[in-house]
Amino acid sequence: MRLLGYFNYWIVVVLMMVGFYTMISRGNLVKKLVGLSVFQTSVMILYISLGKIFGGTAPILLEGQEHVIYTNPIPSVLILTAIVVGVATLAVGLALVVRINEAYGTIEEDEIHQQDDVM
Amino acid sequence: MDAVVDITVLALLGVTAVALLRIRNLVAVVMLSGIYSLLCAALYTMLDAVDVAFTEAAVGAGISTVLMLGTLSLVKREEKKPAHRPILPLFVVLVTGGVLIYGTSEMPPFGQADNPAHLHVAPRYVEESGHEIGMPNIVTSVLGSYRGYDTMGETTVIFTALVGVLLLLSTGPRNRRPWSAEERKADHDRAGTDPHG
Amino acid sequence: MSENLPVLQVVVPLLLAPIAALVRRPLLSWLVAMAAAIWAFGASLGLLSRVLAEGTISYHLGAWAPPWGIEYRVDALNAFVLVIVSAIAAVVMPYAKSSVEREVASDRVSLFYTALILCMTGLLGIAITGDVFNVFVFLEISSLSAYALIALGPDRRALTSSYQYLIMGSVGATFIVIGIGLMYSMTGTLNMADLAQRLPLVAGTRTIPVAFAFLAVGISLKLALFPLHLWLPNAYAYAPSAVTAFIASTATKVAVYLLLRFFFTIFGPAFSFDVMQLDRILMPLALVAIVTMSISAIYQVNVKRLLAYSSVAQIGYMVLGISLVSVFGLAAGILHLFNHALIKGSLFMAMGCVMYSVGSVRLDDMAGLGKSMPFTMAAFVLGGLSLIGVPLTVGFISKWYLVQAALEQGLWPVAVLVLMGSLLAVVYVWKVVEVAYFRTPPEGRTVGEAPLSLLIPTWVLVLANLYFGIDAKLTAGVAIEAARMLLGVAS
Amino acid sequence: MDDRVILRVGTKFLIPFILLFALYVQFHGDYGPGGGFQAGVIFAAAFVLYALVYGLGHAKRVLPPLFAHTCSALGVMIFAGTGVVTMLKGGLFLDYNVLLHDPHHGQHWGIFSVEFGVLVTVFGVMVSIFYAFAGRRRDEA
Repeated sequence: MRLLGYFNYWIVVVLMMVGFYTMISRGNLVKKLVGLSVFQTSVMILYISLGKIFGGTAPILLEGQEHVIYTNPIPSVLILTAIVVGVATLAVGLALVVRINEAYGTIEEDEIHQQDDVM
Repeated sequence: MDAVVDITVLALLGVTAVALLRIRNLVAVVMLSGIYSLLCAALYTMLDAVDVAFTEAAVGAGISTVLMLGTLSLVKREEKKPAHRPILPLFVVLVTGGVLIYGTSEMPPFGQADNPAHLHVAPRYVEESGHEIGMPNIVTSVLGSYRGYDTMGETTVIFTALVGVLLLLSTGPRNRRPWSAEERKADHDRAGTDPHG
Repeated sequence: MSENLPVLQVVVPLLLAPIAALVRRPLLSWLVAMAAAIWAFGASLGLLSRVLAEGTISYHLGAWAPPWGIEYRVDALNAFVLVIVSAIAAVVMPYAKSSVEREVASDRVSLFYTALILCMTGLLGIAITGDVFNVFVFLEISSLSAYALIALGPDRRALTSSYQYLIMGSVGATFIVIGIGLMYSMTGTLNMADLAQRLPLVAGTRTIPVAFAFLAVGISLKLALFPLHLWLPNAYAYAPSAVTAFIASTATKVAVYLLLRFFFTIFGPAFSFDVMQLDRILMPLALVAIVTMSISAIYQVNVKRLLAYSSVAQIGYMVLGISLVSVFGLAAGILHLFNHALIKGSLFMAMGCVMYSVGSVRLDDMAGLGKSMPFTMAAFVLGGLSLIGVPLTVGFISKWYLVQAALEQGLWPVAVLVLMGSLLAVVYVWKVVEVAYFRTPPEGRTVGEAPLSLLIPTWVLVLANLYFGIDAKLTAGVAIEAARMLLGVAS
Repeated sequence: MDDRVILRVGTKFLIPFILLFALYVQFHGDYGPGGGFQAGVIFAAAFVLYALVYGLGHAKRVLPPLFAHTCSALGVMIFAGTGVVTMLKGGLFLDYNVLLHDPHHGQHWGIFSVEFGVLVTVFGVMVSIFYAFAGRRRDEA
């Protein structure tokens, strides 16, 4: 069980890094944003994993029952906020992509640089 | 049983993430990112974070996908083939990932009830929110009251996102060309119209 | 009501932002923005005087005692940062009116002010809070509004630089979130004061140093510490003038504040510098930044870009002061937060005047401006002298403290490099001065002086450069008090 | 458009249920998962569906962009305004206990009020952002 516990964290780290790599290695502006959202989502999995308690139940109080183990509510609360922040960033990023496409006719980073260098 | 499902979902997440990286058709990429969010929502449910699962499904799989598809309807849908193997990003990612794995290797093990995170602030919410707030859903109590100020910040963040999007997209396209003093002046003189209009 | 002053500092502008959007008239939105800036300035002065008189203020949001609820905690350091941010806002807002009319489409002006208020609100929120996750939330408010504001620049490159900033800024924010999560996993708390007490107990694990590293990288991205500064030059160069003036003087300053808060208050100097030896990384990076970025500045042909590179170098000075980990060094860093905000604020505002009248800030287009725009260029010259660090300006005060702090530890090569940075600053400021005063303008060009609505705010900052350069008692006093508090030295 | 009768009728049939579900999510947030944010997203989804099926023009007539913009600003003001009310009643910011005589009721109404603010903002923002993206034409590029 102990190994499984760490296995969970490691997979999450790998997921985070795939997202991060997509973000910094690709030149397509939409793909970068997809990478960012995978990166952020994976960080959220890490948080939620922190809150889990084996044998626990969702943090909704059950009436009349004592000695119930509830999963930690704090990571959930933080991640609810983080999800909203993530989609907010994504919306602004995509709006920028639309405008860049209108101004340059492309969303590939190298082609944009070429156009700016010519001038 | 839980462990099997957990590993399966994590494995599927891994496959999706790698597919996301490799596929160059952006519509497929966007769909995959929607699937990624749905898988995450499933994982959150298993980790007892039902509120988060609900939100992730609505936002990650719903809103984000709609926004990305909306963008793709305006731009080219095929990613260019990467010109060269990016060495630096690979290095950065390997170092970052290595450091993180090093860091998590002494983290409190997954799912144990006596982890420090479960012993300090959270117990108060679990034990007291029932009579301090009087609502069964602890997440709602914390979100609305104990950490209500964060939620106000969150509401402001989405409002800010709207302001940003409207600033960028509200009127017709402008500054197609690099801007120069003469052009700008000419624009400005033209019947006093706005230089960007 | 006065007990609520800490929260009103942030909430009043936060409430005025949607109002500025709702009124939908450029003039009314501007008035609302003015009200927000002036309120924030007044409130921050009130907080600073109260902190200096009564000591640290703690405000419990929702009346929940920390660490269960979110706490606002104001001490000498962040009260000073609040004053910096809101003072710059109070000078930039009146300046923005004419500048924005010229540079931003009229149907966007109303939302422009909304975003500017939100950006200020976010920065104030970061500075005042005592909760690490709350930092992240307000960081995103300020960042998202900054991305949008930068993208409004008249050149299309504003869009790409904003995108680049968004990507790097989001990586920085995500790194900060990872760091916060790791700290939370080991301590169970998010309150800064509580973290400071609990972290030493678990500092021996591998997790805490990793959390430390992620926070360090994340914050360095936000503060554009060399070599993570790549987003900054373009973002400053292509943003609308008023936006550059505001963001250049506040955003990186607040990031420096975060660095101080995390590594001194939360982790504690013993862990950050004895165990993690952060100073051994920060000092070389700061010195490299000072030298290489000053040299890069010399080669720029766009003056806003030149000043942006100079900003990266100046961030080097602040970080250098911090990396000395002494009362004098820290005080120099904190003092330079304030002083550099004045310096860059006045220089970028002078460039905004040039933009207004000439429509360009390229070096070639500035020939002969010394004659045709005498007040603007005089402001630039005085700001430039302050940037170099000539006596009787604030720049001198910062460098004086910094050199003293370096010599105090026997680090004379560091002192030499600081002075070399000043020499390089002479070169790039002279480049602009030479073109403006000694090159003849192209024939037939008529350029008028900028209107008073731009010149007065610019000169207010220029005069502040001189005033606080002559009488540094107030600023240096606060900076030394803050430095003592951070190091835990009794005053 | 005629070949999409099923879609159009189906949508008309679905939308009331979506709106109802959104209200359920909003009010049931105290007991189960859900709350203002999720409800706002679902509310917005109903209008997005309407716009997708009946066209943007129709949708904008039912729900003018200006109304959506106003909503998004009002929600923030409702949230922060709740805090201002608690301060006027002599408490600290967002201290719901002072709202009513009984702290329980105060907390209840306080949370209800801020969740309503969240709902209004999220609804307004999501619809407005959708309009902003959907209103952009490819040929403008």
